[in-house]
Amino acid sequence: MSALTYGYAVWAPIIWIIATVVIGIMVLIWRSRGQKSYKKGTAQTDIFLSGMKVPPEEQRHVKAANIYWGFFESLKGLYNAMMKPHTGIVNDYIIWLVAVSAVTILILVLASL
Amino acid sequence: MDSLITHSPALIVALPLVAAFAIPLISRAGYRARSTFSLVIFGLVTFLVAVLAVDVHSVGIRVYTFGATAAELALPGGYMVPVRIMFQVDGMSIFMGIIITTVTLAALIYSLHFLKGQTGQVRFYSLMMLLYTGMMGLAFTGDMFNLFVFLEIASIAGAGLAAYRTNMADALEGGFKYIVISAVSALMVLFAIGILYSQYNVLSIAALANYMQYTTLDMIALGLLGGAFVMKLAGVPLHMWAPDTYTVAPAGTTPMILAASYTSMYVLYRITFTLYGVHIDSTAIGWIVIVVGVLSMFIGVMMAVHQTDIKRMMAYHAISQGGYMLLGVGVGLAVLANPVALASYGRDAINGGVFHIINHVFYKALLFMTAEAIFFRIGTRDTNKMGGLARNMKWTAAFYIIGALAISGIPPLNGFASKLLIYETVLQFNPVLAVIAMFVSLVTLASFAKVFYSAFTGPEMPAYREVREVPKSMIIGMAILAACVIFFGIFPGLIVDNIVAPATEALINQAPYINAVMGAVP
Amino acid sequence: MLSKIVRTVTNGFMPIIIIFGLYIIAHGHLTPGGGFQGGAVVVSGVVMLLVAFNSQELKKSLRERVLSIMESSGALIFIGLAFAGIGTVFAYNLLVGSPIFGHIPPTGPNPGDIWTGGVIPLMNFAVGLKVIAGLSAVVLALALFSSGEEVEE
Amino acid sequence: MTEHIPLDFPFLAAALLMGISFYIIIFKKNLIKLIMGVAMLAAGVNLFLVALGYRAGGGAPIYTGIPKETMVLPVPQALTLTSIVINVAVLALMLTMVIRIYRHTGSLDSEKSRKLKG
Repeated sequence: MSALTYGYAVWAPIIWIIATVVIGIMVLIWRSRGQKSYKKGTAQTDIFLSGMKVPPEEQRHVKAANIYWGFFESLKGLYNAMMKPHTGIVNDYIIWLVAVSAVTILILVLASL
Repeated sequence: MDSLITHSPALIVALPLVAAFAIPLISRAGYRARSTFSLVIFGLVTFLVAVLAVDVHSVGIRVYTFGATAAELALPGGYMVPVRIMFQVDGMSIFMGIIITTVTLAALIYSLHFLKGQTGQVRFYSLMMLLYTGMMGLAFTGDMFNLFVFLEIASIAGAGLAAYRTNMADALEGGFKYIVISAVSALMVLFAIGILYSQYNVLSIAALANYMQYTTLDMIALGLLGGAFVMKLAGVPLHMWAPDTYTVAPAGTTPMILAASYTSMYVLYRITFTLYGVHIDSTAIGWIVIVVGVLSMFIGVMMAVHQTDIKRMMAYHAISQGGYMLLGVGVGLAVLANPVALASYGRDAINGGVFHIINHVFYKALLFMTAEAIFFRIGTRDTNKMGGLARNMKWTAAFYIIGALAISGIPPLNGFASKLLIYETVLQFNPVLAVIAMFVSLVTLASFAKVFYSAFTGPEMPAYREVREVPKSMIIGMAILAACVIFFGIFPGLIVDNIVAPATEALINQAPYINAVMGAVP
Repeated sequence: MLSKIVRTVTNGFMPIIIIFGLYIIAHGHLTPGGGFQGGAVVVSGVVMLLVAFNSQELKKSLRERVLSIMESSGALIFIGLAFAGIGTVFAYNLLVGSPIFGHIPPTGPNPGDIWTGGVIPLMNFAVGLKVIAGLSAVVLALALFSSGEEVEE
Repeated sequence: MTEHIPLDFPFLAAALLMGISFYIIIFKKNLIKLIMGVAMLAAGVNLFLVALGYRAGGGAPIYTGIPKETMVLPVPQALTLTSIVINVAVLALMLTMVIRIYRHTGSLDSEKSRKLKG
């Protein structure tokens, strides 16, 4: 009943959940057999920043604008091109409506010829 | 009970309308009376929708003729064409009805607490009920002109709600953009209706579909209707109003405006599949829909990952997910004339596209509500200023995770089920499109991870040390949707077989819709 | 506020405009017109008052609270009349043949009998009430807005 | 059925009105002018609908005190009236919003008063 059958395959979430739980338990068991040399509260857990002074906690948070900086930097051309039509001017929205309607009508009429 | 079912299509639209105009009078008795009244009326409407859904599922299409001597009497004796205004409820209509009602219920409960201490609460509830009326009317109507009227009702109410926070300039701007694009596209719809009426002298969708000949004028009408409704459903390149409007709409109403967009998508499907039906060049139109869908997916997600405003990011994701729906249905449309391909993957593609509507509305509504919860507590939407909020807003964070995983298509949540259907079928149609769809899903996950990292995790920010969890009514509103997301994820087969498949059948096969009104007349 | 001549003429014309608007509302089911058109005619009188006097003066006599109640009740009467037919079908015209607006007119051109139409004249009145209240509120609010004042909640 | 519709002046006028109003909506940056454009677009569409309602040789569909003749079906007139009513509401809403936008930003220019973009 819960399974989704289509074409030639089946997606059964309940079986998937059971499998995930079993694998998760196995991973936990495997993990518990690991080395236990990690000690809390010693120098082992301190932050090391190339020997520089570590800033206080509030300033260590990476702001949203800095995340994926490299991704945006490498796709600068695409983003510049994409930002150009997103003017935020309401008149431009109507231009697009007129253009898309006209193109659609043109395609429909041409396709019927 | 029988007469209740018979009259339920009219009551579902009329009761919220009564409520919308009664609320200004009842508000004189105070905040509590108004909230109770809204909830009672809406509970009644929800019950009626459930009853009607069961009935439509078991019996089939239901026709309601206003002002006739009997509700089913679509063609009075001696008439060749229907003259009265009609509601026609088939699988697809009730599918939209279920979506709209669930989202509105959650939004109503969510808004109860948010409104305390705000001015203009009377109008907020009135407009909410009017927006619901407009959307349900769009979903149920069987008459082209009524479609225009309900479209305008939904637009006006939606714009009023979007501009509700009139003390903020950006809210007014978002509302103004919404009403301008709505007004212009609704006028284009009216123009197209005029063109159709001029040729066939009828306004009923079923009668128009019966007489449809697909002349050049019909093509122009289809182009105008298509442009207008793609505008309303925010498909690229007509999507630019959506981030502006979704961003500024106040708590609880953003999901409703989102649902209004997908009601427009429903109307687009109704027009292409039912009104034009077998006459259209389905390959050409299918490819137009696919191109709009792929553009929406790609540009929507690439813009979303760039945003720093949390609701704006989610709005762009709404555009991108809308692309998935258009892609799935477009693939089905492109192979509509090819029975072999339709049976092997076309029907499943439409299933996927339609199933994605309900999934997407639920998890995106949930995400918008979490964003509004953050805004409610810290007063900003800028993710650059957030951090460590999960420490104090545990429920919000949990709901955000559910929504984010669902939208990224992580099993076993509901987004995965519909996206899987779309991937598998599109892969058989054209592998390149499937690869694009999967890439978009990946970027979706990345952008939600970005917001989760910057807003919820991290050290406790000194400014937000005193932030508390949002009030109970907001949590209940979010919990309803989160429960739906998880339930739909675990039992996708149940939903697809009982709700989505009848909707797909209603789209593919236009004959029952026509015959319900025109009778056996060929 | 304009000169005394203008104000006096406005006051004199106002009843005539209201009567004309009500005439259009009442004959909505016979001749072109109806609730919206008649209501708009009445509101054109309100606009005239707005021009002759200023918006602050008019605000004293047209309370926003009263207008809101009028508007809501107009809409509620309209939907209520539609609901009244639900014994048969929603919006069924149940007054046809009854003593109230119940005459059935002959088909084709006729001299016009106001006592026809069933619920339609009543609905016209309800719409008229709503339009008079709603449009007055709109023009008043716009006038108050542009003079820099907020509308009371 | 199309041959019953006379292609004459009203349709050209409607097309002209709609063309002008699209020009206004697209190129005029002043928000009040934009609203005027929307109002003109509505007028154009309404004119189109009313013009559709006329059939050659048809009389106005009013029963009181007219000579006996063939009447046109009054559906397009009803549509036009409804559309006019709706447009009144839309225009009123737009105008209130523009007044508020002007209060907040001090500008009526759709480019200068813009806060949301990208």
